[in-house]
Amino acid sequence: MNGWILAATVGLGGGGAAALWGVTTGSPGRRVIAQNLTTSAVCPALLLLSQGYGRPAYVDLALLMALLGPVGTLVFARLLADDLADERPSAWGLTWAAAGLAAAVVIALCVAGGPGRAMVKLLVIGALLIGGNVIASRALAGGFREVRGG
Amino acid sequence: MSDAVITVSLLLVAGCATAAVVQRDPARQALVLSVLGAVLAVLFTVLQAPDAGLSQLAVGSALTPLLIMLCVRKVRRRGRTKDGAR
Amino acid sequence: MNTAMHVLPYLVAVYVFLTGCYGLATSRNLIHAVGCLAVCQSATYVLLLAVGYRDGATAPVFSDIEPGSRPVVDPVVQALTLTDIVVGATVTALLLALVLQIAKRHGTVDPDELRELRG
Amino acid sequence: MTRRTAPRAVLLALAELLAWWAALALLWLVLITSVDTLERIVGASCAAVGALLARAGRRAVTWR
Amino acid sequence: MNRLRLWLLAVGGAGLAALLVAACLDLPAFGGRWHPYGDRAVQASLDRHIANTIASVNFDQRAYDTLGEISILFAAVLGCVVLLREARDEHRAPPEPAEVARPVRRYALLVLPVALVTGLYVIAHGQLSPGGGFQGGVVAATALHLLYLGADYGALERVRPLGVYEASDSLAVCAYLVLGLAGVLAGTAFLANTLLPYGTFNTLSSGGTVPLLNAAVGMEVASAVVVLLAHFLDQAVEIEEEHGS
Repeated sequence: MNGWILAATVGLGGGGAAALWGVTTGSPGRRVIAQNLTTSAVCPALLLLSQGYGRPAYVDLALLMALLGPVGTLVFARLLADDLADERPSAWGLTWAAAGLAAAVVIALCVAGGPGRAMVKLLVIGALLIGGNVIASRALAGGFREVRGG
Repeated sequence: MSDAVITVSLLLVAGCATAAVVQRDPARQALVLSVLGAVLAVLFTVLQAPDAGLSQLAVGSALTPLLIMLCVRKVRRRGRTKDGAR
Repeated sequence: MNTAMHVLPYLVAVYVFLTGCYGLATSRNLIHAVGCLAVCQSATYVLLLAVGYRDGATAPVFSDIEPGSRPVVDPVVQALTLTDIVVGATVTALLLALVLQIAKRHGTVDPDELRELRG
Repeated sequence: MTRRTAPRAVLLALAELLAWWAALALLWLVLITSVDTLERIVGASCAAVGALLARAGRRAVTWR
Repeated sequence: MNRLRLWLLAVGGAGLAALLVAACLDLPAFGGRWHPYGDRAVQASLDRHIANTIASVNFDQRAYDTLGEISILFAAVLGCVVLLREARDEHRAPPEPAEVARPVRRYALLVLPVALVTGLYVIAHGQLSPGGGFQGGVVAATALHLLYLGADYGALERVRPLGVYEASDSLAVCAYLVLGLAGVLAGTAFLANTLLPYGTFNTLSSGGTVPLLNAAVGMEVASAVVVLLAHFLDQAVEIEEEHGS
C-alpha cells in the first residue's frame, strides 16, 4: 500500500473533519480561522497525493491551492471586517502548527523526490503556502481594522 | 487502499454539502461553500481528474465567495440605509 | 473492491443533489438559495466524474508519463465537468445580479415576502 | 523635464521593471517541465506582462 | 399554507429519492473497465500529438460545444452588465482609501504578479499538463483583484481600465470564431483541427489550433471575470441610494 496516499488520507480525514466542524459551529471569528486552516490541511494532502500517485503533473493543483487559498481568506477577512472588528480572532498557535505541518510535508517530499527542478517547485509551493497562511492569520487578527468594509 | 481515500473524500463532500444547506445565514454559508470547494477539488484529484480539480480550485476558493460576500454586503448596506432614511 | 464501494459515489451524488434541492425549496433568503443551487451543481460534478472513473487508472494527461503505459480514466466526462464548473460560476453571478435587482426593487430578499408584494 | 521623466526616475523605473521581469522569468522556468526556445519566448513575454502589472500595482497603491 | 408546502416537498422528494437510488443500483459498478468513448478520445488525441486529452476533447473533438460554452459565458456577463448598471436614483460615491496592515499589503503586491504569471502558465500549457484556458483565465482575473483585497477599490480602478477588458472579452470570442472560420476557408470543416501542423509531441507548439483556441478562451474568461467582478464591486462599494428618495 502506498504510504503517501495513506498519509494523505489521514491528513484529509483529520484536517477536513476539524475544518468542517470549525466552520459550522462557534463564533464568526472561529469560523473564518477554520476556513483559513482548511487551506493548510488540503494543500499538503494534495502534495502527498501527487507523490503517492506518481504524477508530478498533479503538483499544479497544490500550487493553485497555495496561491488562491489565502486569497479566499483575505476576501472573508475584508468583507467580514465589521463582524470581526470586536472579536479580533487570532489563533497563532494553530497557525504555526499548520505552518509546521506544511513544512514537514514539503521537506519529506523534497527528500523523497531528490534535487532538481521539481524540488525547487515544491519549495516555491511550500513558501507560498506558509506565507499565505501567516499573512491570512495576520489579516484576520486585525489587518483590516480601518476598513469600513469597503 | 486508494478506495479509502475516495471514501474519505466522498464523506467529506457529503458533510460539507449538508453543512452548506443547513447554514441559513448567507455570509456563513459562503464560508462553508469555500470549504466545500476545497474538498471537492481533493475529490476530483482522487478521482484522477486534475483539470476539473484545478477548475474547482480556481472558481470555488476565491471567485464564488467574493461574489456572494459582495452581494451580502450590498443587501445588508441597503437594509441599513433604508432604515436610516425612513 | 467490496460491493458497498460499487455504488457509494452515485449515492453520495444523489444525496448531495437532494440536499441541495431541499435547501433550495425551503430557503428564506435568495442569496442562500443561490448557494444551495451551487451545491446541487456540485452533485452533478461528482456523478459525472464517478461515471468516468476506472479502478487503478490515472488521468489521461501524458505530459509526465508514457502514453499507453498505464490505464487511464475517461477524459470525455472530465471535459464536460471542467466547462460545467466555470459556466456554473458565471450563472451563479447572473443569479446574484438578479437577487440584487430584486433587493433594490422590492426591498427584500425573502421569497415568501416577495409573493405577497403584488405589483 | 518633469519630475517623472527625469533620467534618474526613468532609470529607477527600468531597474524595477527589470528586477520584476527577471524574478518572474525565473518563476516561469521553475514552473515548466521541459525548456525549449518557444517556452523561453512565451515565458519572457508573460514575465514582462507580470512585471508591468507589478509596477502598476505598486504605484497605484502608494500613488494615492 | 407553509405546512402543505413542506408536506408536498417531502412526498415529492421521497419519490425522487427512491427513483434515483433505484437507478444508482442499476448503474455499472463504480471503477469499471468499459469506457468506449474514453479509449477513442485518447486515441484521437494522441494521433494529433496533444498530450492533455481533456484539452483535445474540449478544443479539438468537441470545439463546437466549447463555442457554445463561451457564448453562454459572454451572455451571462452581458446580463450582469445590464442588470447591475447604475440606476437613475443612484449616485456613484468615490471609494474612500482604506488603511490596510502593512504586511497584508506587501503580500498582496508580491502575490499579484506571481498569481498572474501562474495563470498565464496554466493557460499556455493547457494542451500539455492539467489546466487550460478556463482555469488559467479565472486565476489571472482573481490575481488582478488582489489589489482590491490588499489595498482599496480606488487602487484597483486605477490599474484596471474597464473598457479595455470589455473590448478584449468580445475580441477573444471573435478570435475563436475567426479560427473556426479559417478551417472553412481552408476547405475543411468549421473548427476542424487540420490547419496547422501538429508539431512534436509534448511541446508548446504541438496540437495544431488547440493552443490558439486555448489562448482565446483564456483571454475571454479572464476579461469576462474582470468585467463581472467590476460591476459587482461597483454595486457593493461605490453605488449608493439617493437618501430620502
